[in-house]
Amino acid sequence: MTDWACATLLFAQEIAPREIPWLAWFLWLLIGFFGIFPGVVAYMVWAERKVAARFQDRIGPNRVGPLGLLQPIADALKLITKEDIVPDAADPIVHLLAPVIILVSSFLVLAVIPFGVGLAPVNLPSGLLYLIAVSSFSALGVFLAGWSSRNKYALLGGMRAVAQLVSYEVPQVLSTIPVILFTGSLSLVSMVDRQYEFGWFVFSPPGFLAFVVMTIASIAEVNRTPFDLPEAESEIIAGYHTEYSGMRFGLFFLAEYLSVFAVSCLGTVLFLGGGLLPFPLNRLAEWMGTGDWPAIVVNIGMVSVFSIKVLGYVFLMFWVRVTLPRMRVDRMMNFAWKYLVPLSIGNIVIAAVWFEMVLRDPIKRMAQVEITGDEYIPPGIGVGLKGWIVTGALVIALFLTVLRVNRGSHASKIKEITESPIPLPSEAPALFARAR
Amino acid sequence: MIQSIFLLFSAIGLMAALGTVLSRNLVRAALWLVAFFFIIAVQFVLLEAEFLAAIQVLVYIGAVAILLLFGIMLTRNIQGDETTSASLNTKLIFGALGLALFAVLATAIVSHKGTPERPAWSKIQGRPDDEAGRDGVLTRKDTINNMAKTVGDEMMTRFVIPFEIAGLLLTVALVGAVALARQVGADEPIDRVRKAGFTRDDAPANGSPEGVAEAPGAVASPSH
Amino acid sequence: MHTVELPVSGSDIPLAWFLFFAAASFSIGLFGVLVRRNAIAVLMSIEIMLNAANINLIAFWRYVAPPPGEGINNGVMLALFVITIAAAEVAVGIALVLLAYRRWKAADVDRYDTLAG
Amino acid sequence: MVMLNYVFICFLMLGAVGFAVAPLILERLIAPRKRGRSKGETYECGVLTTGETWIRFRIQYFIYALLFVVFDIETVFLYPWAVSYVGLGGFALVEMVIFLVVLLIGLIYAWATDALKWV
Repeated sequence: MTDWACATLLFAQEIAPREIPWLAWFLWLLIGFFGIFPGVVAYMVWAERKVAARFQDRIGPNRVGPLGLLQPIADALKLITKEDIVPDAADPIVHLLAPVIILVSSFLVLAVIPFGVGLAPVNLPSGLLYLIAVSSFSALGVFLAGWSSRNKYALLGGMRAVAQLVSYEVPQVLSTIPVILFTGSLSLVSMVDRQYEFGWFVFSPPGFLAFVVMTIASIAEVNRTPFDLPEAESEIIAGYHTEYSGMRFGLFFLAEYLSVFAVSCLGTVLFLGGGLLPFPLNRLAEWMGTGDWPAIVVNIGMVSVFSIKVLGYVFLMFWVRVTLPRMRVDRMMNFAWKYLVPLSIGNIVIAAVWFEMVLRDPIKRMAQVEITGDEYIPPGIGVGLKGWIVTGALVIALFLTVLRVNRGSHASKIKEITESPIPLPSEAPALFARAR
Repeated sequence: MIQSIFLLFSAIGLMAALGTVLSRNLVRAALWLVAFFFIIAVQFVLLEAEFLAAIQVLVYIGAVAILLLFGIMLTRNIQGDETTSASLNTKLIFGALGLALFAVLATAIVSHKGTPERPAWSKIQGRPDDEAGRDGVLTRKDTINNMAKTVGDEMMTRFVIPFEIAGLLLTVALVGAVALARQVGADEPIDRVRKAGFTRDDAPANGSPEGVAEAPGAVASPSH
Repeated sequence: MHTVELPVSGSDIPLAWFLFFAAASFSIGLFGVLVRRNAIAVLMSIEIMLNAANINLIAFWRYVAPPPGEGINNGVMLALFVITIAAAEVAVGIALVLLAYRRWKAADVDRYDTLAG
Repeated sequence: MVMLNYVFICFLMLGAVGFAVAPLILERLIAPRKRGRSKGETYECGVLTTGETWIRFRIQYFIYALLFVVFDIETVFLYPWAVSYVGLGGFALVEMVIFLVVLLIGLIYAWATDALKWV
């Protein structure tokens, strides 16, 4: 049975123990799923407008309801009462299909996130792979949106967006591999479990590098500033959703914020320990010897910790958005392929080194403890320190190498351009002919 | 219950395959193909190979479909309507051929005779659960419950050579495809370049910027 | 984590059904290869055929016990490599189509007839 | 059992489709619908559209997609390797480093030949 179903069933049985068919449970859970997340997202939009306004010394939404709190509802009403214009030239079926695909993809991503103990909607054995797989649907949807509008700008924006999405998906995926390596499983639930034992993964040099790469790649994956080139309004109107209006545009909007939420959850689960407190604190209950707390109490705590982390992550994205200008398209692609991909590939090897130096021994001993029942002795601080020094040096060396290679190739390009002879006027017609 | 689910999804899958094959618009065909890939992933789930299902979605829908769509956009038949399509007669002949192939395969499936220890295919209903493999370590149940781990173990032990060769193949494919694609860099057809009086060697390496759509201003590319 | 087992299993789909599905898709793919003129459409049809083959591999892996002493996961591994090679094939195939397209100004396989006698 | 998870995901998918389609239907019912000739035209900053819309694209897009496919398949090999690394140890690391180096050669080739350059 799914984790979520299980947990809710247990909670419910504490309140009203009776037999309920699983189909009815599923429907009930779906109501939860489609009630909570869109609500969260709606208020994320409100929060973004407020935060951006504060950064720019404005007040932000303040008319609809107290503090503008009803603004999302007003926005939704506005979008729904707008006329839905489909251009005559568009391919009607695909034009409708594209936003639906994107929205479905961003909902499905949320299905494997463990929000608390037993609070992952589903706990798949290959959860992370599933997550990556469904999130790659959105590239398809973006392309179809651009193609079906039969508008040059939309098509151009769609192509650009797909090129960007696929380029940044590579470092995003590669930077999850250290986490899998540390966990030995693809299930997001066991990733959180492993972080309960060994502390957050971000607190290790390869983990930290992976976290940084992942965050940057995630911002690009959800098309936010400084990587919002697909919808660069100064160049290509609004990119792939130029020809979308009314609620169809609203679906794109909803999907975008939903995926912002989803990647924040993913980053939190993979590197920031999900709903766990930092390392010494998460064992507090155990050390105080208060025994097992009821699941409901643990979950309230975990979900609130999780929410705080996700809010922090989302706030980081808002901050980046109001601070940085949009990148140039060639630099953006270079950044993905020439900086992030080499960094994350090198990081995989460094993660293996960290695993060998620090994690292998405790994992083996813990497995033995489970069999023999002896007392588990945590490894000495020296092992961790040695690992920190070695892998930290490796990470810095990798970073400098990548930087240097890029700088070097850049410098040689500049030299080549500045030292190449300027064509004489007599060559100009030939050059022109060549250009034609 | 599970049987009707299977029949439903199979029907959708066959419809999608037919759509891929028959639709004149290439992008529509690619969309049908995506649906077909998805149905294959569903079949993998029904066969309890969920790792492969995720791989299927990741590689085929996430990557191969995108590559195919880009390929369509890079060739001129973008409106999708094929310039030439087979006549009805050829279609009928090849359709009959396809049906004949199916008939042969179906007969083979139905008439497969088993041996005492290995039953005939048409008789097999249940799935074996717990026999161990060569080393006696990995049982089928292990594989089903954690296929990623099994695949990793197998890949690092029995399938090391194919694994490295696959890496080599990928690199070769990458290098080859990049080389081929870069050769097309000059946007003009080769004939035209030759006629203009210079060979490929002194043609500009990155191709002429004209006729290449990047800035919207240059969008209406001169048609050759 | 709680895990409650519910008796939902796929064990009552006969093997032959999967084989029939694979055979039907394979035939459709072959029909596509023969009937389509556009090179990219031909590539798509080839993908259909490869996927049909994969279904067969996994179905046999799941339903048929291997001879004693043989690896039980050969089907899965083979399917994985088929996926890999199919993707590589599409990459190179489309690059070739692009090159041919620039050469003959058409993506139709029937136009690539320079070598025809 | 794994299957029930997927049944739930199937429900989720249907639910998401419903969630997307329901507001569209609602909009159909309550939003104004006035079609005009110029309203249905393609929007390009108010200028009438000219030429073919489905333009041909630069090869650059294809090269990125190509690299992506190759690295995506690399994922297929890296994920299982990372999962089973716990039980494998040094030999597996060497294997994977060889694999990564081989793939890096492809990336370096693309880099060196300026295939990664966005012109």
